[in-house]
Amino acid sequence: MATKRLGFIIRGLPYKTEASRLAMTHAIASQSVEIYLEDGDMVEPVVCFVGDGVLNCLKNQQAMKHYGITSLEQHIKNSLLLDLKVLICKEDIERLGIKEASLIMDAEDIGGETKAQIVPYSEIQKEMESVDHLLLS
Amino acid sequence: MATKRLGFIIRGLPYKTEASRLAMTHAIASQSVEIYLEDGDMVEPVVCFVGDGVLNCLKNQQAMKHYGITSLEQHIKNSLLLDLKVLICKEDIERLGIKEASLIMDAEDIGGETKAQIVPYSEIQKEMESVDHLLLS
Amino acid sequence: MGKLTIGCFSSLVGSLSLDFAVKLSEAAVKKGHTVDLWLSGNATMLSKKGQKAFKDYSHLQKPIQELFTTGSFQMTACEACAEARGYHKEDTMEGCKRFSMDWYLASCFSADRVLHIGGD
Amino acid sequence: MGKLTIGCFSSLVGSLSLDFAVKLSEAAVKKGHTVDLWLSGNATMLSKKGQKAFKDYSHLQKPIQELFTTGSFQMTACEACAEARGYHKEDTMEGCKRFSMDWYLASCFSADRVLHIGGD
Amino acid sequence: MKLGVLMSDIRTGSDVIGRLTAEKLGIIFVGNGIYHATVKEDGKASSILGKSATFYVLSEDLESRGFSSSDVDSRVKPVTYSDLVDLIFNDYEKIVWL
Amino acid sequence: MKLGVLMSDIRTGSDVIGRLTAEKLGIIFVGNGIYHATVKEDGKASSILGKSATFYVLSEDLESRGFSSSDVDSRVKPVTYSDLVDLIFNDYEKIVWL
Repeated sequence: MATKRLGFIIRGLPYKTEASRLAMTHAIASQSVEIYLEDGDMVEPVVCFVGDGVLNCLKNQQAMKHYGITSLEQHIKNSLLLDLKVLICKEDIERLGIKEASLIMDAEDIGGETKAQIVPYSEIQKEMESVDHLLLS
Repeated sequence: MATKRLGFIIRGLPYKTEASRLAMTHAIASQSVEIYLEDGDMVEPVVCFVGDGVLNCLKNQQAMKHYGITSLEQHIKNSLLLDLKVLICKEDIERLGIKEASLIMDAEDIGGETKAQIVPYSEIQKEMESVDHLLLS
Repeated sequence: MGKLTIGCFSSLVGSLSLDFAVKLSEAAVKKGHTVDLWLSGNATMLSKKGQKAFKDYSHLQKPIQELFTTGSFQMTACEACAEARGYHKEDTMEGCKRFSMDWYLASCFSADRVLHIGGD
Repeated sequence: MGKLTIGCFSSLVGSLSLDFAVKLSEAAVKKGHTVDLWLSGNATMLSKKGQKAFKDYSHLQKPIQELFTTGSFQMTACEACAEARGYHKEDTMEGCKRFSMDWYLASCFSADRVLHIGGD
Repeated sequence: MKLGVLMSDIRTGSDVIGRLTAEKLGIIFVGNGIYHATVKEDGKASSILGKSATFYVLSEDLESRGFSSSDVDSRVKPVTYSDLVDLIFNDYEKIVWL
Repeated sequence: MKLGVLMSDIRTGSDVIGRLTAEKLGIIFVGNGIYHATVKEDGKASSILGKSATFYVLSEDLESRGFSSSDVDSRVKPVTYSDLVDLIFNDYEKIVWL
């Protein structure tokens, strides 16, 4: 019986590469990983947005309307609905002039109870140290 | 009877994307374009390396040995063999500390007579103004 | 009315450059222009038939099929770039042509405007 | 001896990230390690069978077939990412598996080292 | 020349734009270029907006990324794909993608 | 933590590297990252080389791009794919790709 913690560190912008999208979909896939593992074994993802990656967390992304693809907003909400830990770097949102009101902080509209957290980079560094594997993109 | 001049402006590095490779192979393809055109019509490419793109022009690229793919060096030589005009930005090679001796300046080893030219950016700007279409990558 | 030649070298899904090229083509054709779309490098992915629609991935097959019906739009994939990726003639989306790179230069020859999207 | 899981999300040809992943796999297997290579996003291009060898494009089919014979290497493509690009089961290179994304997480679970090449 | 530049990135390409000159220069922010029109890093607008040019931003790409016209720098005009076609055919002779 | 960073680009990623800290930090230049080890822009070596870390560069990627060991900054050690496997398994516990 073991839990392995995977740190998905997202530093890229939402729509130029698929990197942040795939990081989110892989993190969410942790919900069905048990079929491959022994009883009691688990994978626990934590998702951290750093650098330009914090721009994934802006509200009102209309990618579905314009391009017919799920927005990163929807993926972040889905991960909060699944109670994944989601951290957003404080220094980076300040550097880019983003207000907390513009950020996706919860998934209440779809019934989620877990909230995203805005934390100093030092907290994210601690997460990076504590996880078993780092998946940065 | 018309000649259309196409300016291939290469600003990207040789091996991260295919951009510079494809610019070169498309420029070289001008040699067989007549099959699609009326008698006497022509396409004349000019190839300019600017910014980090000048790093495509370094000698001794061993991409074939290590990765089994044609080097950009070979493509530049092939275009000189076909007498394409090849310009390399002087300010950029100076900025990156590249000496002329490190650059592919001719294709004598494969029988080419045309030489590449190191020119100030202002000359490249003039080329960009004189061509019919710009293909920057 | 003019002719626009777009060369796109970017990979399918994710970069959205191909989505941009297709949307620009739609808007240009709607205004009465003609469009040649050249797919080279990773953009030849767009020429593969049988792409399945999912909400997490761009799905451009439908708008392209509609563009073909206008008669003002043609799409051609670089044959070598396609073959290198394992896309053979029988793998190609209906209506999409395959030629060597000189086709693009010839299209540029007669174009009023050229947009070369060179990166990945 | 350990287990290395590599996740690669980069497109075939050009970026050389897949070439890097394959060469690193070869070197690791040669030293007695085992390697899982997970292909997601545009990297699923590597799972397409029938890629033709040209000198202007990476050709990784051969080294991968050799890696399969060692028994210390497995390669799996993300099924949805492949289908979105029009790669169906019958298009898949021999020896390459297809699973959903949770396969990668399970491989990470039992890996000693994970290398996630996330960009394009 | 009359040059239209489609600027698709925020972290690269500024070096190229910095040197470009044209009698008539238009810079159209598309894709990840839209952040030049919307984000003030360390309180400062993108240096590209200081260039002598006419600036546009593609509304669809703006909205896909969570911004609206009201977030756009006053020097930049939002345009649609349809407007972009007119810019390409009527206002500029050469077009490049950065 | 013991962290190995595979640095694959020259124009992006420096912001991430700048903030990373680790008890033991190794930076391995691969792909277009090799320019950090070989090019002096405006006469100055890459700022990354000023970081407190052990530096490596992948020989194959160096040579593919037209450089040799003699072009490499003295702080950086050329390694092969085989060496890289040992670094990954023996020297570092976590590996990231930038």
